[in-house]
Amino acid sequence: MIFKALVSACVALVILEIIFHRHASFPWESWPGFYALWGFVSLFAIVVVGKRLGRGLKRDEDYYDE
Amino acid sequence: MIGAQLPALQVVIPLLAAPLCLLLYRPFATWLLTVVTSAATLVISTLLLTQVLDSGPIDYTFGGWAAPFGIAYRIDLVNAYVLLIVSAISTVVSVFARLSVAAEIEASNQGIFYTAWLLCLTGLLGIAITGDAFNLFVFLEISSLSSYVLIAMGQDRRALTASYQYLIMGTIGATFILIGVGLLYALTGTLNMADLAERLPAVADTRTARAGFAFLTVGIALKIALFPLHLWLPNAYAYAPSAVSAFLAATATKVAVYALLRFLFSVFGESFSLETMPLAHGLAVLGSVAVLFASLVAIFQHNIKRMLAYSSVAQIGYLTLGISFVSELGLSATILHLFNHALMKGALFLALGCIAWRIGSARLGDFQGLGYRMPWTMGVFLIGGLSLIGIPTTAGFISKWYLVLAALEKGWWPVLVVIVIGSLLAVVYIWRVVEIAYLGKRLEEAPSGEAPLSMLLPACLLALANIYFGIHTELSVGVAHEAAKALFGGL
Amino acid sequence: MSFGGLYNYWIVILLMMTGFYVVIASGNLVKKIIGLNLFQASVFILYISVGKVAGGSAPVLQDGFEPYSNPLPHVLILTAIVVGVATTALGLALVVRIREAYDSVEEDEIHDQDESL
Amino acid sequence: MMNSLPPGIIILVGALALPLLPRALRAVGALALPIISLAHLILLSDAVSLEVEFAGLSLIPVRVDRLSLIFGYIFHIAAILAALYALHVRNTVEHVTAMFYVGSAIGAVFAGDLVTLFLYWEITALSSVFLIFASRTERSYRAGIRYLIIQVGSGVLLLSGILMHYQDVGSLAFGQLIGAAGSLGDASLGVWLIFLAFGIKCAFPFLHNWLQDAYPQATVTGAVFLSAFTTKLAIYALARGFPGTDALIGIGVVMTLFPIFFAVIENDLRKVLCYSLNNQLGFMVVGIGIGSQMALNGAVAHAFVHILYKGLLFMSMGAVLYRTGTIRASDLGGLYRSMPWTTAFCIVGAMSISAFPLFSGFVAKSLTMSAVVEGYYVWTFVGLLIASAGVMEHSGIKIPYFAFFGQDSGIRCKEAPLHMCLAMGATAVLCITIGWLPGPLYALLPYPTAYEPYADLGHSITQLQLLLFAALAFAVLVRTGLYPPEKASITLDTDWLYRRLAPRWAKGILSSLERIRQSGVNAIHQTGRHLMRWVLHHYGAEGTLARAWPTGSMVLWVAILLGTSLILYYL
Repeated sequence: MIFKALVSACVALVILEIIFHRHASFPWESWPGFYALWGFVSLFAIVVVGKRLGRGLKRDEDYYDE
Repeated sequence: MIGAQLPALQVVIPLLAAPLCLLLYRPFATWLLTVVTSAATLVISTLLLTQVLDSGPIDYTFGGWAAPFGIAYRIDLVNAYVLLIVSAISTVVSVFARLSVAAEIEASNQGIFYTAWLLCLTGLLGIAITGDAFNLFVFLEISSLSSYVLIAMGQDRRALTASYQYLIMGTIGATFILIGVGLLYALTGTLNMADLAERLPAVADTRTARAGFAFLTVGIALKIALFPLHLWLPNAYAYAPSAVSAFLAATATKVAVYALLRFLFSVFGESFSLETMPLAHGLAVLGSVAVLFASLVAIFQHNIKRMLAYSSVAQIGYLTLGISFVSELGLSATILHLFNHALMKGALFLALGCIAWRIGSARLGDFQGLGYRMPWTMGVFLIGGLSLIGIPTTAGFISKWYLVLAALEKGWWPVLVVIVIGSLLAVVYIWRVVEIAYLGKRLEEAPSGEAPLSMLLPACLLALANIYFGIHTELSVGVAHEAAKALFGGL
Repeated sequence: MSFGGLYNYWIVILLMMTGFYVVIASGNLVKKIIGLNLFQASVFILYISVGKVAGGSAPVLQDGFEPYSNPLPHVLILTAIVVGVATTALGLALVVRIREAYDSVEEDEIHDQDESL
Repeated sequence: MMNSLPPGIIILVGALALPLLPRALRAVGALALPIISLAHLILLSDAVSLEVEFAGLSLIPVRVDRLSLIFGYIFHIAAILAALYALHVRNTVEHVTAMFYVGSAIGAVFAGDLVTLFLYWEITALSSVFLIFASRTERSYRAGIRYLIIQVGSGVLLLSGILMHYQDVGSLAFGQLIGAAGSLGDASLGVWLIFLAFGIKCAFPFLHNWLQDAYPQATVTGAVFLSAFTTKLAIYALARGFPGTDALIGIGVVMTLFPIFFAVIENDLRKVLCYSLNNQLGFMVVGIGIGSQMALNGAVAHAFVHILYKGLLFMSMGAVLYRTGTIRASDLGGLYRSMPWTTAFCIVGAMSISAFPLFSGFVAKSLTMSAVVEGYYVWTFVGLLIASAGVMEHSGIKIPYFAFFGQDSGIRCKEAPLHMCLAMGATAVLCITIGWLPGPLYALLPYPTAYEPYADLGHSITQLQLLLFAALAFAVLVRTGLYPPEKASITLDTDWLYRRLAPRWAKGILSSLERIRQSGVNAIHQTGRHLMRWVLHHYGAEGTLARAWPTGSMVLWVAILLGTSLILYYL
């Protein structure tokens, strides 16, 4: 349910963007759906990179207490 | 009328009180006499200081013999300042002493104890007040001999060996001074310091003068426990009775530093002693090593009294660093630190005295939870410790600040680094105590409760003084500045 | 003045070094005090030598007695001798107490006893 | 008379008097102090300054201008809220040190000269550590010591820098320290040291780890206090001394980026907040680095709102810790049933920090972003955009999701105590109010601004897109099981260097030094013995001097020193 609400909110926002144009300072900002894509991809990337990082840096909780 | 005789009274009163003390013999009476006498010397030294501040140096001759022939006292700002330190500390600590001494020394010996105390006071005041080089030696020996007695009265048997070692070292130091004075006399035919200062420049470039200078500096360095001649000091302070540790730590080395200043600046003149002779660099190196080495050693001590004793050696390093800058600023830092260090070490040793009275130990391990068992005493210790570290709004900060300024003025970065590291090391060794006392386990069965008021109040008084002189610097800094100027101007 | 003419100063130095050496090298507390005494004695001689004027008489103010030796160093050294005696007495008293406490007057033995605590 | 009182002093002096109150009233007293002090600050006229001569230096213990005032206000507000939140605490030391910490931080932002700044700087360090110690665990104690060493170290650097700077320019006034060109390369060593000291407190990359190390070990209430003052004091100091320093832009961007990766995998939710704090500081540092009026406004506004919503987040996580006794993401989940109010407040904080339109984060961050755009810093802009998604990830979603939603941990507890709810509620109201009506905040900023965050509707929409699509990505990751599961673990950071590597090296170095020393001593003993046997052969005694008799060796030193000085003097 929540997921569906989220998806529909996202769709609504993309439509809204077409109506209310953002004042673009950088060229890419006027690409339709740029921010939507950016948000999605960034978070995806962050989690994936973080996960990789975790493999190298995770230790047991009392690592320093030994 | 009596005003004109103040310089003589300053020394004569405690000197006469000492045999009287021996006659009275009963602990309470002798203690009272000591307190009253100390207070009297405090009043006199205060009067002298105001008189000097008002109308310049005071000259006093004994028996009507004019200066170069008779013994003359000459009081300028520097000695007046030192006299004030000595008499004030003696007063405060002697008030503290009654119960502390009663707990640590047999009743039959207490009369002797206070006699020795008064003699020591006499000697220290005498060194500070006299204007005669040989007279200085005599007073030095009076104070030394009585302090050997005082130290030997410590409870631990190691007090005896400590006192013995101090005796050997102190005698050698004093004899060196004697040789130095003798050589100067052979050269100039006078013992009066002012006279010496006048006649020395003409003959300064002789081997005799240099040898005299060497003996004097090494002899005095021994008395001030300058690294590496400090070896007698830790044991002496650690095993002496609590009150004696406080008294000597706050005064004895200070007076010796005063003597050094007097000879370096007034008698030989700074251009000879610090520029012609390579003493300034020597003092800078030894002072730096003292600060680093002694602070480091202090960190590893288990006996807090010994730790403070090593910290004293480090503080002496700061004092000599101030001298080594050969600048008015550095010199005022040294003189200021004389005063401030007396305050902080006095407070710290008195706090330890209170603790020793209650728990009978100065070992770090016995300090568990002491912050809650004796909150006021540990508060005093904490303030003293903060001052020792040089935390702002304490007296210690002010003198360190001037020392740092002097180092900057001279552009001696390494020395600056030494001072900062010294402070950090002080943080560590004070922290060890604080950690155990406040964060350690609370021992339920351990003795707790404050020391009696007669011990606690003097300690608190000194702690407050640490804060007072950290904020109101007019008296301490003002006089130190003027005194430094006076020393630089010659006698 | 020739080298030998200053023999009194050489004696002073010799005595001083002897005393010093004894203090350093001897482990016996009493011997150390004796060494200290020697060391001090050398200084007494130094002072007395300084005051002595060759061919001078006792310092009596009378015609025909010029030059006279300087009396001041001699007086000074009297004080120093008194101090020295006091030091020796105190030192020996301490040694007595140390012997009572440690049952020894050898410094290394005392040191060992304290170390073993 | 009232006017001559330095701001903060009421709290400092009052803190000392707190123990005199009855035990039950001390917490109330701690709450009253910042309120009284705030009233006093409001009554202060606009541009007061106090100059005194102390120990031959001309000092300015109080300097009130727009930059210091806004920090003064927010510090007071934060203190009031945190004290309200801490009303249940019965540990007097905690109250006293917290107030000391608050008072000195406030004093520091009004310090007009570097010496006064240093004084307060050190007091904040020394007092705040007790908020960590107050947890009374072995871990908190150790973390506190590490924290203390680093903080005091920063103070020492600062003092050395101040002294050198004073030597260079002969003035102790605390104004802009960096040259007009904003280049650190031209700065003197003293300025560098000051910059470094500020940088440590501001948790610059590689200097940051004390933050994540120590704050999570603080008490429930202590962390709320800590989150507000130390780092923001550093932001203030940077804004005052180093506006427009180019290097800060790069430093800031790195600061916004690296913590987000750590935050993803961190299990301790308060530590996640610390990484998030670090990342937020980056935005402010970028603003200071750009140095235009708008950018500085942005940095300051960001600091202002950040104190509120980060405080709110720490409060909500504190409430969770207080009620459940744990703050590990792996142990938590589903708490919205038990703690609905806390959940709601936490979400307000999360939406504020993620900069949802109509929440306080948006109105501040937009200022900084506009300044970036204005200066046309392309890569900075890109970096900050990634970071924005990162903020959404760790603070916007992860914190509320793992604590209150996600997999039900089965923990059922009571709602947070009333005073905590009140503190959180008041903070949440502030966050929303500022989001709706940014005018009053903008009016307080150091420079006048005509910025209107909601003028461009498209801006709000794209911001929502960014955030909601990020949320969508999160949902997808969780649904597909790609999101890393929370496990009981810790993450290595630069603290590994001094907690693991350095001790290991030190041990190695010490043991080899000991070996060298041993062999050296042996060699000296050997040669010494040979020499002595040779010298003292005639005496038949062996090595009189080699035996270390205490008195003998002392006297030997005397002889050596005398000989040396004689030789030196004769030269």
